[in-house]
Amino acid sequence: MLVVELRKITKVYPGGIVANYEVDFDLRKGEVHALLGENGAGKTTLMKILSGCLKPTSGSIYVEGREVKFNSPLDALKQGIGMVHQHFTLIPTMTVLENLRLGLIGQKFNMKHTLTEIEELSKILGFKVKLDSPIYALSVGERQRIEILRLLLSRARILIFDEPTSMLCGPEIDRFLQLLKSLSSNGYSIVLITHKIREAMRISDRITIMKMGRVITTLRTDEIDDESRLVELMVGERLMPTTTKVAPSFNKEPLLVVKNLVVNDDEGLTKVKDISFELYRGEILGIAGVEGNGQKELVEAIVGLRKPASGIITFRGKNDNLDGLNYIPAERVELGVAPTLSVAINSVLRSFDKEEFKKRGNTLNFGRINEFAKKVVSFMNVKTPSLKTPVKYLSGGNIQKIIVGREIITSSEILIAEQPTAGLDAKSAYYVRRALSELASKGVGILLISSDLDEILELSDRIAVISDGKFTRIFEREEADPVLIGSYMLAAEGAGYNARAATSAN
Amino acid sequence: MITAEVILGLLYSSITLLTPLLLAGLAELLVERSGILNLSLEGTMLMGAFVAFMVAFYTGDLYYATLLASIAGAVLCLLFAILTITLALDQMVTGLALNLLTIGITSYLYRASFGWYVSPIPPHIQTTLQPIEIPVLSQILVIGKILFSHLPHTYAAFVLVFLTWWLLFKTEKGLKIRAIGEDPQTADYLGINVNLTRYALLILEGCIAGIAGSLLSIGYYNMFLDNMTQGRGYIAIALIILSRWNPLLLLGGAFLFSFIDALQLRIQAFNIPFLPYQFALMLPYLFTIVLLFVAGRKVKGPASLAKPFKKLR
Amino acid sequence: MGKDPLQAYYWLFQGAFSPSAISETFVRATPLLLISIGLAVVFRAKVWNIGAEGQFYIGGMMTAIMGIMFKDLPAPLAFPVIVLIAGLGGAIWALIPAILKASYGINEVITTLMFNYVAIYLVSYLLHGPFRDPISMFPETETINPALWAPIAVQGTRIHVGVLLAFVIVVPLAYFFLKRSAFGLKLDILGSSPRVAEYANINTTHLIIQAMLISGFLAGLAGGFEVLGIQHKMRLELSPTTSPYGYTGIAVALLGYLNPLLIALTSFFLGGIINGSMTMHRMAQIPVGMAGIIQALIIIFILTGYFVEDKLSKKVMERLKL
Amino acid sequence: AWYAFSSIGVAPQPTPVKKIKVAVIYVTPIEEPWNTVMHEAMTWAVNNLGVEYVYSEKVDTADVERVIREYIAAGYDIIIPHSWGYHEVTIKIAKEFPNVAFAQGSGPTDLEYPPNVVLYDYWIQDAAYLAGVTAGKMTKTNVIGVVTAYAVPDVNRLVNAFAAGAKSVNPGVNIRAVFIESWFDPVKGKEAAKALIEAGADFIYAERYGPFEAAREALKEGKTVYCFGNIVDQSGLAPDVVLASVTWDLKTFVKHLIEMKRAGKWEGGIYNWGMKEGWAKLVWNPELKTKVPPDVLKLVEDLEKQIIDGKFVVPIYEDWVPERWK
Ligand SMILES: Nc1ncnc2c1ncn2[C@@H]1O[C@H](COP(=O)(O)OP(=O)(O)OP(=O)(O)O)[C@@H](O)[C@H]1O
Ligand SMILES: Nc1ncnc2c1ncn2[C@@H]1O[C@H](COP(=O)(O)OP(=O)(O)OP(=O)(O)O)[C@@H](O)[C@H]1O
Ligand SMILES: [Mg+2]
Ligand SMILES: [Mg+2]
Repeated sequence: MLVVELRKITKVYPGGIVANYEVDFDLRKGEVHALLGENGAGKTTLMKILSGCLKPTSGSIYVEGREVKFNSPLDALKQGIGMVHQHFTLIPTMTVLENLRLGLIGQKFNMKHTLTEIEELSKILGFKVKLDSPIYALSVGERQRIEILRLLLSRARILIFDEPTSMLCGPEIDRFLQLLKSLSSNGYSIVLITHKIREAMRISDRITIMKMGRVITTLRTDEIDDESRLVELMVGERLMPTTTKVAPSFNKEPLLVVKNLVVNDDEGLTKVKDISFELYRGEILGIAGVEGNGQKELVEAIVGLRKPASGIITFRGKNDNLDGLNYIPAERVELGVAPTLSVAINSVLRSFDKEEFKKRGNTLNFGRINEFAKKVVSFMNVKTPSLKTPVKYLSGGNIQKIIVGREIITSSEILIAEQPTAGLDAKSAYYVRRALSELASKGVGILLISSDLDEILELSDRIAVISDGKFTRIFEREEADPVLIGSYMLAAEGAGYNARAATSAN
Repeated sequence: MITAEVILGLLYSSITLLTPLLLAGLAELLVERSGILNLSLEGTMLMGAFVAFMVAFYTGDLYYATLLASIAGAVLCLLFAILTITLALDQMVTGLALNLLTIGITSYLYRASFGWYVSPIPPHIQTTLQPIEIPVLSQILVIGKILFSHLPHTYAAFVLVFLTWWLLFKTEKGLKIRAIGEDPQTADYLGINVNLTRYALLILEGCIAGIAGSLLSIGYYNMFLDNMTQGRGYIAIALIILSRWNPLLLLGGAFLFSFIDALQLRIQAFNIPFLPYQFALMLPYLFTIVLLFVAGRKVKGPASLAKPFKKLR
Repeated sequence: MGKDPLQAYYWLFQGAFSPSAISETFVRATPLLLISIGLAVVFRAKVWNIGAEGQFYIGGMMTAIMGIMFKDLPAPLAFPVIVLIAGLGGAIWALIPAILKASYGINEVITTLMFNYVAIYLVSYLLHGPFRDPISMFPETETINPALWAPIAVQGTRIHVGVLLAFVIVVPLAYFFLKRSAFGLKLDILGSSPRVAEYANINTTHLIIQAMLISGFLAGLAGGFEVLGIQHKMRLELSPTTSPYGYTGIAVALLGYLNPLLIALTSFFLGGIINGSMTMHRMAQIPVGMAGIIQALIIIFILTGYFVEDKLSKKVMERLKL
Repeated sequence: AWYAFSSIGVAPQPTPVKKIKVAVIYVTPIEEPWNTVMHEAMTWAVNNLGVEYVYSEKVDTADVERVIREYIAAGYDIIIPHSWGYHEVTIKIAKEFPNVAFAQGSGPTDLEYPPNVVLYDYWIQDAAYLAGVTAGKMTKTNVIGVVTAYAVPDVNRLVNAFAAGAKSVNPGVNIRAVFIESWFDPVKGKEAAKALIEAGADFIYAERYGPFEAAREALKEGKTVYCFGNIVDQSGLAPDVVLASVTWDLKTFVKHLIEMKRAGKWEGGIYNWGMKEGWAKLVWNPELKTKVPPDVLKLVEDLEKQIIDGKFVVPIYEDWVPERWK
């Protein structure tokens, strides 16, 4: 039975970008329907239309056979349609309970009833909620669960997830996918936007592929026997099955030395608890771990965005010379780009002050800047109307490409790469991985922080597992094994959260 | 020399000076919590002062005057809402422009009505709003007079402090308002009508600020003079920042500011040896900065304050 | 009040842009221009300096003090020094809020606003006390030695070198500085987000302070030229009472989209409107309140114009691309 | 003059006498008493002397040059820049246009004014002195106050004369002045007066609006505080507390100016008129005059006579030095 049908949906954004063109899409009751496509293909746009966040320029929406018109997300919710956006719609300064309540707007509210319902639902979902803690104190995984809880509370039966797993790590992804399975078997119908083909194969009943605003095809998952055919459909070419990592050629020359590092977060909680390691020339050191175990603070301390509580960080023996340190941050819109500025400027965001982009009299050399930006755009195949376009008008994936491209092309000795491929389509992710290993072969030391264990296993020479602010173990490439790493990751799972909850309760 | 009576007068005077600031400040606080910065608060108060005076002058009815001041304030804020919400014009510029507009309109209409006025004495009303002595309570020694013998507006302002606090932090409406102020896009996704809420709050602000202004021309004094609000609207806005957008703290901030203001008048009146009087006049302003330095570091307002929100549809 | 409206508009235009009025429009526009360009610098970084009024007053006061102190120095030497000190006065007045903001995160809107009041009382004290004109006893400084006045640039008008400096040198310089220099870019990045600025290796503390100093400097300079070029002494009413330069400058800066060229245009236009609306009041004997109404309406019209233009261009683009 | 005939209705044909055109420039709105007095006199002149009168308000000192030039270009005969601070421009332009008549409202007396400039000022300290005598005599608390805006010379002249008057009859009296630094903030003025009342003042010279309402409130609580109005007779504003007003009347002066211009004999120079010329008066509030003890009334009347006869000269201080009245 079709619960939802989209017919000939066209969406033209103000400014003229045609994000969807005569798109047909349908969803069956109880199915998991994966939506795949390149960055900027129009997936998010289509789902925002279905959830009432955007109005289509033309086309119609049918819910259980009846045509509907949504003037607001609330209208869609009344039809049982709800969406978890990739950029969460939780208010960071408010508590979990307040955020949950915001999801119940327009419905009769009874505190006692809601509390019991929350308890029941969290049992089904298999996690405990701390109603009084503010959202900013939660990890990404926890936030996502709150979003889901809120959707279920508000009685949505059709759930849309926009790239839910891009920031989750292996075990968390497993748990999330299981949750989807059980929801769908309980009668929920689910749309899952993802760039991870393996994930789509594993969980979905059907797969729709979009490209340049149109639907290419919709397939039954069980009829697909070759994943690479999906990729081909999506990007129009076959990619090499794996990247070719050049044999490690490093000679144990430490570029970055971290000794007894202790770092606190904004609330004063100790998030990095005595970490020491060395990063050698030409190696990729992967850091695996559940998000929220101190990776963020560790990286921020290394790149100089946060003052460590104690410990020493040295670069090639010097204390504060950050020249030659490149950094791809996980928070891309929040930290990686100046959204209102152009693609060109964002391509030199961290290097415009260097000699090469200056003319006499300390003025900017826009010729050189544009040249460089062109390089970034063509290297990463960024889809942008022009170099002058403000980056906020690009799709999330394309923003990510600018950041990654910029940090890879700018010469450096050390690269800190946080979630470098999150949100990138398969082809782009492939290029980024290849570029990273090429960089390492040229002698750059790379610190790779990723929630994607496959990526870490594929690229790293050594793998450090971080849990509750400590390195629980550093594996050599040969001894690394996903299951083993997973167990080290979860060694202290919860400890971090509990500590956080304890102080936020104070 | 400094007797109990003097201290009593000081406190009483503080509460008097505080009332218009507090009323206007509370209304603006709600609006700012929803992410709108309305600098035309100053003009709204002035409009309230003007309309109240004109109505009182021609009808002699102070309650009618208060009502119309309130409506006039609401109309002005509605205009602000149309310009900044529907047309999404810059809030700061619109606010400043509307202030210029009200100074102009009030002075123009005043002249248009009284231009022929032959007596050298400016037009004035015979009776002003009278304090209400709360029976029994106002008889309590010392405190009674300070606390329980004021204009009804003062009591209303104090009640409003708690009402505002309760509304913001204890009700669903308040939750919505705060959500809008933090992130209107998210609020919109959650089905909150961002623009409608902001319109409603602005109109409410207009009503209250209009009354706050009317206090100046028909409560504390009996005439209207050009630009007689003298920057009180701006001060109220500064006090909101000082109080971290919290109504309870606003009460404290507004009281301290008014207290220092009342104090500096007394430093002059009592011939208390002090620096030249200009330094006494600076006190409330300097004090605000010091207070901010001590208590207000890294104060973050509603995240979307003064940012235009254009709904993408 | 029953006056011929056409007549009123005639005077509005006459007083603003007729050949005989245009020099006065330039004179009026100059302080607005200097102040709003300074504000554009900080506003680009989303640092809200509301304190230009106070900085303007302090600049004016410093000028008068220096004018009295240096009255016997040769003008070619003293004049540039005084102008510089006027700017520095404004900059110093901006420094405290700047440090409070940059180093302690204290909201600059309150501090700068409060500092306006403090500045004006301080000036009042100085004019009533140590720097009162010893002859007239009026709270204003003595008239500055005419040798030190800003030289008149266009004979028969009040256009002094400050006007030229503002329109011919400061505007292109500011344009260049904001749009072409690394500093201007840093401001834009900081304005985009303070965290992104940190990530872009920008020392935000220094940047905020520098921007505030520039902003204060230009406001102080405006005060200096108002004293040296127009008033020739410091007095309590350095800024027009109906449309104080420091506050009107905020509107001008924002109306000019923080772009020096547009700001020059806006200052000129608004300067004309301020003058013209007063002429209208005078010549058509319309109550002076109408002048304020006209100024406000013009500002709102300009704003709405942007809105309409925005909508129109979007519509057109949609058509073209579909 | 033809208007005399027209008033009795027998004017044959209005003689084509060119109407005298007067332009007055005010620095603040005409509601401010300093301006009101001139505006009132000019309105009176329009109705009684047949002149044409236009005015500008809120003209900042920096703009007055442009305004005067506009009026000259429009053919005005008499230009009255009615504010301190305008004098420099007046001198400059008067030199350029010797045929235009100027009357400059206040300015330093030691400057050289061109012959076509009349300099007049707010010389009403005589009346303020008499108010001070009254207060000094009648005060029971020995504290008297002043609520005022800014310490500027023409204001200081009044405040000091008031203080001198009080001290002359009561050396032990305390003088308290509160400056509110605003021309138009009656609410603050009222609070200032309340502070004075708390400090014990039972007589307040209300240089600004504000004290009357404070005094009325005190009256309700059984405290009698009398106020003196300023510039115009303000007893109508608060008949129960305004004892008298220190007034200024410009009608005779305006009439004199018009007549000079009509006669073609404009004589510049300093016009420091005072009580003698009838432009400064202490005007009692008839409803409260009875409260003044006869001996005080007598003393005041005697002094007034002496002043008019030139036998007594009220001291003039143009600066504000609180210690002077310790
Ligand atoms: N608000 C907007 N205004 C203008 N253009 C937009 C807007 N949102 C999206 N677009 C454009 O519409 C196109 C489709 O964007 P959309 O976000 O739907 O892509 P997507 O498939 O979700 O991509 P990604 O995988 O990168 O998230 C892109 O070219 C994007 O730049
Ligand atoms: N107000 C806006 N104006 C213009 N463009 C916008 C606006 N809001 C969002 N966008 C752009 O439109 C795109 C779609 O919006 P959205 O925030 O849903 O991205 P997304 O697809 O979820 O992001 P992501 O990767 O990170 O996939 C984003 O890439 C964003 O850059
Ligand atoms: Mg997307
Ligand atoms: Mg995406």
